[in-house]
Amino acid sequence: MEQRRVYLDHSATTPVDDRVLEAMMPFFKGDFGNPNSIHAWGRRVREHVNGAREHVASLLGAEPREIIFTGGGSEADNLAIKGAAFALKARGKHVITSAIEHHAVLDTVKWLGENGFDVTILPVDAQGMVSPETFRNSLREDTVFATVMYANNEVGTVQPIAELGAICRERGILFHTDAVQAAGHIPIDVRTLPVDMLTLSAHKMYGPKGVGALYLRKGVRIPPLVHGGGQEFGLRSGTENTAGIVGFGEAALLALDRFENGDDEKERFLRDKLIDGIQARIDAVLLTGHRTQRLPFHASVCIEHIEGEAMLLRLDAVGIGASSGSACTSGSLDPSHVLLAMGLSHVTAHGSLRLSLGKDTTEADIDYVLDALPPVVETLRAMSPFGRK
Amino acid sequence: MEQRRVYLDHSATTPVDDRVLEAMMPFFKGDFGNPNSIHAWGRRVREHVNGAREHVASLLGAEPREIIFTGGGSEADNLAIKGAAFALKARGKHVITSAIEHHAVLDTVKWLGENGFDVTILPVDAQGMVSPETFRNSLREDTVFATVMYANNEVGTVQPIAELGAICRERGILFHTDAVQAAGHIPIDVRTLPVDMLTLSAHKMYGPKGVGALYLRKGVRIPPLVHGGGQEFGLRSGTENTAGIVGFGEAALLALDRFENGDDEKERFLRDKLIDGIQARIDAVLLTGHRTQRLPFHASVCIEHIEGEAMLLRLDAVGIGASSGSACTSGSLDPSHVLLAMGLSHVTAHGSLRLSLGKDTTEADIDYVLDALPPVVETLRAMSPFGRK
Amino acid sequence: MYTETVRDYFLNPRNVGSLDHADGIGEVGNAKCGDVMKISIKVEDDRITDVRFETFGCAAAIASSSIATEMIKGKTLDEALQVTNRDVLNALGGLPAEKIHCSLLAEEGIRAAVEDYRSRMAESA
Amino acid sequence: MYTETVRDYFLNPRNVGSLDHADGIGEVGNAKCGDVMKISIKVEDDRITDVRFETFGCAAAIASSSIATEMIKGKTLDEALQVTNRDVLNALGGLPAEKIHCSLLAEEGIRAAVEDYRSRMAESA
Ligand SMILES: Cc1ncc(COP(=O)(O)O)c(C=O)c1O
Ligand SMILES: Cc1ncc(COP(=O)(O)O)c(C=O)c1O
Repeated sequence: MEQRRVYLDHSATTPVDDRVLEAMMPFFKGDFGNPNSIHAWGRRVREHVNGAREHVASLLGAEPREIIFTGGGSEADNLAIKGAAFALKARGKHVITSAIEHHAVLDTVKWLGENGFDVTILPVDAQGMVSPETFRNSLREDTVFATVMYANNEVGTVQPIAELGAICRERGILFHTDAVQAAGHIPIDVRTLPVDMLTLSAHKMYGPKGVGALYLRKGVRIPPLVHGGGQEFGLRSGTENTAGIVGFGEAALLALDRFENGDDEKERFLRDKLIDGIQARIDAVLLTGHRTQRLPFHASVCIEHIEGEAMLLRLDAVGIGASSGSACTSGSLDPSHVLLAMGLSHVTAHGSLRLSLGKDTTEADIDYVLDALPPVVETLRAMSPFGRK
Repeated sequence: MEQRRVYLDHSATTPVDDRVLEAMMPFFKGDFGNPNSIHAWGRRVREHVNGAREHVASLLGAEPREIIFTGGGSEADNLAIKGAAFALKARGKHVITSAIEHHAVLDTVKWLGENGFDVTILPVDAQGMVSPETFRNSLREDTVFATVMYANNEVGTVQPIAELGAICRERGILFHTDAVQAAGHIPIDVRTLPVDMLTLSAHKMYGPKGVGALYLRKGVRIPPLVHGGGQEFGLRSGTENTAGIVGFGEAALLALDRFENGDDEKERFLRDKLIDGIQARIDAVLLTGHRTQRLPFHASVCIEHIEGEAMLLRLDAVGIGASSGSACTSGSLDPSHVLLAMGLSHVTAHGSLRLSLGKDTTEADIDYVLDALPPVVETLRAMSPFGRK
Repeated sequence: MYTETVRDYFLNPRNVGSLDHADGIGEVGNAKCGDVMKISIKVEDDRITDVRFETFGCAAAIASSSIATEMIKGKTLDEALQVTNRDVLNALGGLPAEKIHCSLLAEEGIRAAVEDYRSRMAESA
Repeated sequence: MYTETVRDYFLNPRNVGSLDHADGIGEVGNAKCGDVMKISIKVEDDRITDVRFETFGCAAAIASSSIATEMIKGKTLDEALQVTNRDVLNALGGLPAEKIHCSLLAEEGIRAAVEDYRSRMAESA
């Protein structure tokens, strides 16, 4: 078997698309101006920042004025959550989130919990789904804010955001969703989706790292996280990351193109081939996350009797990049809070493996992984005291 | 007179140096991995992020562990100030800053003032200097934190940070300085400088926009501004802006080279030629900021009887990029708080002009500006009801 | 940020200066706020026959002042008083939101000059 | 993150497996925490003549286990008991801070196997 290099960790980060990089290049040297400057160097750049805002808005069906560029997805999550809490604390102190949020949401909500708020963390079912019924039952008189992610980074499950948002709207509760994994990968339209705030991150959709955005619905008022010069409509001060923002804009346009071309269907086909292939070739494998309500590029499993990091490093040795929610990959003692929240045992969760495809993943890549993975599993199971011999 | 393009707004932002951009390029596409990933794509990048941390540390004589990368200078200021306040609020509620801080500091401190803290905003003298004596006299039993900028962005004045820091150390007060304008332009060594925290921003020293850093002295503990995945020693969560960080590291090395070559002396010479030339050729001109205790690349004046924005746009029309603290450049009603704090009248302050040189500014550039500025001033004065005819 | 018309009237302002023996002079604005406009008019048979301006202010203030002088030259005083800041804005092809007040300055300047002329007439009558 | 030695012992682990008719077996660690090591030894004349391991765990755990088996093979039981996690760490050329505990697992595994052997001897005595 010829060695390939197959990167299947697009949930962690994506390469910058050629056309995105090309769009960014002028803004480092030639058009390096500060968009806040009124001379030619600044004015030229301001136009491109405005253009990028339109492009990112168009990805969501939003108005440009509703897009706040930030220094990444985590910062946008923090801005949304701390901003909402600060804006609404006089009205009530109860906030709701789910047990499977990314740490940028979960830890921020927990921080609210340490600072005067009452926090409800909703459970999920075995597929990692938040139930609208459970959500509704958790609402209180003093609930002011809720945040539930659009799609999970570890298990790929896509949540019923439209339903959750509708419940919030009915009850006058501000609703945020972390769409970092979903944006650019599944169509999102805020004209029909009842969310007040939505987080994006460029580097998860073939844009650069270090730039994100918060969609903030017109009329929703929150205070900034970063005070200062008043950039981004006063909501995110600091000289704009012009190259990054322009790159994000281009990435948004390219994502729209991919939707138009039906590229997500191709991705979904390869994802299914991968999931089905793994289940056919390896025994004692558990799909994690929902089988169909999942990100089109996302495959995740738990492989019994072996540990995730060991799998990753052996896959790495044959040129495959993947990730795991095993404790050993994070240096913590517990495996991923997401897998545990779905009711998996610690032992099973330690065997987690995430393979996230990209727009340039080929069928040959998938075939290669389907050939390479079984011997890795076999070798490790042979070393394991739990492996059946 | 042949038209040139002369950018003299390096205090607003600088172009990315060729070598910086070259250092950054691999991290968009080839080495695009997430440094937190354990596969080859991630590990390679982690090494370079570590290297960049060493480089930025070396610019300040700091340990790599003391450098926290952020999404810009404003964010680092917010992290330092809100972090300090949060960490120390149980010990005391009095914080001190100066009247001429950048908004990223001033507005953040004012925000503390609206949220349970007592704030003292120190006055400055006519040169924009904070007096150590006044500083000392403002200290109270419950003073826990002070922040005074290293060098001012509008008038270039360099503050007596060593003295202010020594006073703080004596009294057990946490001390932060915003060195965004100074870092990479005048040598700073935290091994001898008594500061606990210090802010930098890459794009003010020929690095990219959207990446900054907070120097946080070993042993000083503050909570994060952005919660989440725990990157940057738990102090700034979010996938690292790897290209930006690597570029920042390279920019730090290049700044060290420039110190070694004595490039700041060349800059100082041109700056003085510019200041002296303006004063010789135009009457009713006032130098703003200290004549000698000022940034080597920074010239700023107020030109009586005319308004700053009008000057900027006429300079722009002849190819010169400059800035002004005039109210009309910011869309606000008052001219720069810095100029007013220095005791300038509103009318004089409206005529402010900042010319900030760069490492590639030539003597021919300065000559061009010295030729181009007087007719601009003359034309505008001829239109002004205050101009002497 | 500025239209081509604004740039043109700012870089090549028409009717700059002050008239010797003006029949009416209006001075409006506040130096503290960054803009002052002084406008002087010559009036014959209730009609503005000549006009000049001097402005301390930003590009928008200068362009507004200049275009306003053109708009009232040759008009009767009553017609001149009909010129509003909207008209000035339209003539300039618009101004950024934070600069709209500059067009108001021009409207006020015209009004002040006409009033000055009329009060002088009243006095001398 | 891992040294070349760690990578080598992880990718080409020595002494994998379990001994039929082992004289002593140690099983340490906790599957819940993500690492379990099982080590079996053959003992002749108070000396470890053969040793095998099975490990459920990360690369560091597997490499630590494997190198530890090499370090005790041929040693007397008392000598084997002298092997500490420091020795394992040194032999591996170090481990990342958060993986140090894996070397401790190896030390504990050896101790458990030797103790198992000795308690069997005591019983049969
Ligand atoms: C003194 C000072 N502090 C802070 C900042 C903010 O830095 P950034 O624009 O990178 O957020 C700037 C520049 O804008 C500055 O000049
Ligand atoms: C679901 C989710 N939310 C938030 C983030 C944080 O985004 P960033 O790394 O851009 O800060 C990530 C990725 O790291 C994510 O997968």
